[in-house]
Amino acid sequence: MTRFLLRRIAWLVPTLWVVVTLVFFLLRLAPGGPFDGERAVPAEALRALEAKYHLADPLWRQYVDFLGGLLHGDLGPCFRYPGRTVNELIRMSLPVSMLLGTLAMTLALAVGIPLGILGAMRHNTWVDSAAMTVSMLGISIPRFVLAPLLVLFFSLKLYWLPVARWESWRHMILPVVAAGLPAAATIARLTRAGMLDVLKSDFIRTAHAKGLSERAIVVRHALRGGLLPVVSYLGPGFSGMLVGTLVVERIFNIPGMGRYFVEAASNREYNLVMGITLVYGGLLMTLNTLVDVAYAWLDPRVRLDEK
Amino acid sequence: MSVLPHKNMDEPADTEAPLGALTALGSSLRADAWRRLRGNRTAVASAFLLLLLMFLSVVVPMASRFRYDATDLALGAAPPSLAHFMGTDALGRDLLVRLFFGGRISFAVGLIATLVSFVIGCSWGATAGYFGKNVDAVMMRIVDVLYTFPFLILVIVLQVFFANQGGVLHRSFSYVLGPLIPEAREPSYFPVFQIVFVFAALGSISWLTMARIVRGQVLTLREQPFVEAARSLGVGHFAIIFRHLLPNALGPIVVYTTLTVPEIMLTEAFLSFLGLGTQEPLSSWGSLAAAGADALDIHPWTLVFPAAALALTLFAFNHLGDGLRDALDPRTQTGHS
Amino acid sequence: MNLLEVDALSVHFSLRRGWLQRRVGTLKAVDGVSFTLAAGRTLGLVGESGCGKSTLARAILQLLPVTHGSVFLNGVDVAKLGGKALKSARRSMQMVFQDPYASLDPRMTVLDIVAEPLDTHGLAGRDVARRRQVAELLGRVGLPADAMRRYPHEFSGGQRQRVGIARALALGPRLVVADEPVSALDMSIRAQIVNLFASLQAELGIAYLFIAHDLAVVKHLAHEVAVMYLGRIVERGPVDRVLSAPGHPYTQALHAAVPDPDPESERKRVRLRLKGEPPSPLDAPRGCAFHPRCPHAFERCRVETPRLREVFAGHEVACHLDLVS
Amino acid sequence: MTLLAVNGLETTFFTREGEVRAVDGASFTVERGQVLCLVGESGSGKSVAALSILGLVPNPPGRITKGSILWHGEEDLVRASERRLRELRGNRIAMVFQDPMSSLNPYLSVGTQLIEVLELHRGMGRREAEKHAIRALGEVAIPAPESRLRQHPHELSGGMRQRVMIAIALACEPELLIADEPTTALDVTVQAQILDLLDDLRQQRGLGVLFITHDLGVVSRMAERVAVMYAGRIVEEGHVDEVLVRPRHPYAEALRRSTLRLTGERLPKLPELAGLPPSPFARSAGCAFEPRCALRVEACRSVAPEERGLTLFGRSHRVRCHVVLAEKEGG
Repeated sequence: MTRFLLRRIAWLVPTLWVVVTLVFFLLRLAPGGPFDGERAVPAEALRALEAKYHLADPLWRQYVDFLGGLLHGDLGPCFRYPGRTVNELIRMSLPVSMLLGTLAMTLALAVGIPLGILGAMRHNTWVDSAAMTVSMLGISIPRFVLAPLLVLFFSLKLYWLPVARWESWRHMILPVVAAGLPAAATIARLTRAGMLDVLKSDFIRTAHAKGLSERAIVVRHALRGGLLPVVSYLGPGFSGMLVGTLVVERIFNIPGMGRYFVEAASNREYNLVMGITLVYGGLLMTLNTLVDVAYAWLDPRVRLDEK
Repeated sequence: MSVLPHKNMDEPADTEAPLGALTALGSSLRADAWRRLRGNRTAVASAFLLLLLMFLSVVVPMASRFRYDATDLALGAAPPSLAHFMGTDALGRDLLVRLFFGGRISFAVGLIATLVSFVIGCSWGATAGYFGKNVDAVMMRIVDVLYTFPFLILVIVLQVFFANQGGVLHRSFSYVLGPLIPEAREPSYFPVFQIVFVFAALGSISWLTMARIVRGQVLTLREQPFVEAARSLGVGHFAIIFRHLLPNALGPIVVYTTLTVPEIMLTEAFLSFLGLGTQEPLSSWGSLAAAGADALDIHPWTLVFPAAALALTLFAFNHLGDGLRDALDPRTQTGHS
Repeated sequence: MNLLEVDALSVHFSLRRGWLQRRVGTLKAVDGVSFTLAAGRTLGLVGESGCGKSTLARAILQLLPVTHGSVFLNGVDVAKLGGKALKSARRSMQMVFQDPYASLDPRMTVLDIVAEPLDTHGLAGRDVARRRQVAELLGRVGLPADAMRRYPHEFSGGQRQRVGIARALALGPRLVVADEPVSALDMSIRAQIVNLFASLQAELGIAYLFIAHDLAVVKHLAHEVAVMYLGRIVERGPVDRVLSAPGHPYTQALHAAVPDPDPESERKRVRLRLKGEPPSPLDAPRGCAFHPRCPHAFERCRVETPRLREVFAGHEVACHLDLVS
Repeated sequence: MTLLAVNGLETTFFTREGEVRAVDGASFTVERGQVLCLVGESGSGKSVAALSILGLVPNPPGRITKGSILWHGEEDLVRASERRLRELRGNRIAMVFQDPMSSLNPYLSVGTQLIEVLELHRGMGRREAEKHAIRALGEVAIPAPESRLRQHPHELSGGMRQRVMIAIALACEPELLIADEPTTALDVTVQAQILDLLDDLRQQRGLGVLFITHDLGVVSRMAERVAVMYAGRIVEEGHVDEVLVRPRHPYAEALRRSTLRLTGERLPKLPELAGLPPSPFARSAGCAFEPRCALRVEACRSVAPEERGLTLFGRSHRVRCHVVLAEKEGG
């Protein structure tokens, strides 16, 4: 286990390096620069800006500088927000996004897993069809449609909850629901499929022959194996959640990282893009490692030290 | 009601059906799956709905007296009426035509990206799985790295850098399509090129899961005795992959392909929402719904129709995929009581 | 000249572990096995699961790489062949598999399954001729010609095994390696398949290497028996002799383990029970591999690996006990 | 004392292809301390009959459609509530299945799977159950039982897994054990060990055993009585010395003759049981064995033979055949 984690950490660095390098060069190969869009920037000032941010240096020089900064944990300055560093921006926005994402994923698991179990236990009954139709709808309605509908209903018609912003727990409800429900739908379907698969196995028949109640069989014998598909989903599901929070952050005007993501990329905020890429890649890889650990914990046949 | 395995009825080993009684049992696995699929009413309805929507997407923009990009600023946003069945948008454009024109792009985008992901994913996964060992390790490590790649950045970079107007790719696109579609050479056709290109590119990075699925299938099938039997007969690698492995892996591949289409369509909608997908004056279900979402409280119909079309399509594709999965799983119970 | 001569054949697998796939050990699945098989004869190869009998079969047919030793088929060492030469050598050696369900491609019709060897070696006729070839092969194994239009899942286990045998016969092999071809079948079907093997041998003069995990199956078909334990042959001889006077304690135990359907004689039988379970080749015991389970083991067994020695005309046993009876 | 009396059991599967009567009016009894072997080919309905006893037939598509299963001569398990059946399962009536790999839960340790029945049926606390579990593993001759508790099924060999299955089944000291081909997936040497173990345990505990197998050798090793099943019906039932030595039913006779034996003459051609088992979808009105029977007469095709009881050497014996019975009555 320790060896497995060490090995994974050892992998993290080169993988992130590859991703970061690719993004670095892709960004700089794209035509245009960070200050292109600005009207009325005199050539003189532009040159001064470029000199200030070392954008006129040869590419390899910029790359080396960037890697050097990275080693010190310094991602450099922002171009559009003078006086702010990328580090600061991430430090401010990341916790908000993480909170939103975590709450949404928690909601998704809390709703999706019971719904999926219910569907599997009442397989081929109206309960099953109803649960699955609801979750199919959840998958089929994009978040940017769901979120305005929620706002329209709960804020503008019923006046129960605030329309936007991220201040008190009441502000969090609608964004978390909008980000979490589609994921809940996916999780419900995965849980149901996984449970149905396990419930067909021979050892479930053994459990019945032992005299266990339906409930004990589901909880003690089927759930572990039935949840494996959900666990494998959590890795890629998390990146899906990032995209989801991005949409939700825009609609609800939440000061999270997602808000900067598109902006930074289309404005060629080189440093910010690199920072977000690093954070995103690092998070994803960490999460994938955790998923592997959870998988091995659930399924004793999986050994982490052997690939 | 019990949740026991339905073992006794499903395993052919237990029924030992003799030759004489076989006519009642259907003739092949494929025919069996086909029969099961047809028995699934939701899946059949989904398939019909999709065909209908595709048909309308082709026909409506041709038959309508409005053009998708014809504005009527005097009219502005009007609710559904006899003249405009689905109403008009803020620029007075007929929503019905824009909707079905958008259907063309949404379906095209979904199918193109899925096709690309299908081709790359199958060959990548089958190669890695069949040759195994170091080949497999290296190829799957690449997949792992790509999984951490922020695809949004890639899409933006592709749009800005590679899909620029008058660039090499755009010119070759117009050159190839020119003889077929005269408008392809016009500058107004550029957004079409852009969206097609972006989604071909998106397909080329969304094959990762397909590769994993195919590899997993091939890894299991490779160990099956019938593959060993083929080797003992002297059958070559190429024939083993194409005659034995891929046909047997077809079930999961087909299911996953069916489920990729709605996923890509959803991604297109998401990109449109961010302003990175389909560009005006073209429309897609995603871009229409995104525009409608902004005006939800004042012109609800501009959201309702495109969102319904999008949701219905995704719903149908997902149902069809599920139906295929059930039909192809030989363990699906056939009982009723 | 013998049809098949296996000389000091070994199949070793490297055990690799960890990220760098370091080699941590060697698994000796087959360890220095030698025997001969004359044309038209049957050698029964018996042993528990994991003893290496299936690996041996696959190594002979060049489905697994041979580590050491030679496999002479008609005087040609097939272990040294590759490419086209190996492919054409495959025409004279074919295999019948244990699992009649998994060894037929579920998506192919019986016609395509049985014709596949013909197609692969360019021996299939066109359309009608190909059908006629397949119909004839199906007839040989007792299946009606209209079976060719059907898919494997429509058949019972015994019928599928007949299809598998028809496929193996298609190229007119001189040697057929049958890997537990009746183990997965119902008891009442086994006799049919054993009879089919016997009659095919009588008609076509095929030699069989017939693998089984118990002695009862082998008894009816084999001329000679070889008993394998942990990668080595521990006893070999004419079938009547080995069954009536098994020399190795392991063979005696195998013999005692098969219950007799006649209750009276079953009650009278000596119950020789082995302690423990078949050991894993991963940690093979030193000395005689059988000593931890052997009721007669003594000091020498723990240190010295016994070699095969002749105890009777053509009957060899690898055991330190004084076996001359 | 009769533990279990199955009378005219009929279990039907309702499938899209039609109704399949997997068990078609089977009757048999299991006495305390006695082994009854149920023999038959794949698809003869023997496993379904066993599952029916514990109410474990998957529903849908299967259901018991007729007959009774009397437990201790009075309580009909066909009519018993699910709750009552759960009380009996694993407690008074235990079951062991064919494939120990798939029948044990791969996700749970051996200890958990063993302790759970003790907690459920014996109301034991964790500690006590653990102690009991160690003893139960020791009784099925598993070496170092303490350390096995923490192991998972995939870490054990096939024989060990089946021993664990048996330990679980016997943990609550049931009166009846149903063993469904418990040794078919094992090596012959391991099979011999497991059969010895079951035999010892039966003798020590006075256990009634319903043993399902397709191997007549195993029958002769284990059984006192044997019931031969064909196409869902018991065609012959009696003491092993009769059924295996002098079978009355042509099917039982053919089965016996076609079984490969290690002892006895080596024949140039083995006697075969020709033909194929009947389709589960097209059961004939007459005797199901008629198409394969060498002794068939006109009546066999149209009239299903009644079951007739005989007494042979003071032991009851039943046969379901027109020909044999006619012969007996005539002579």
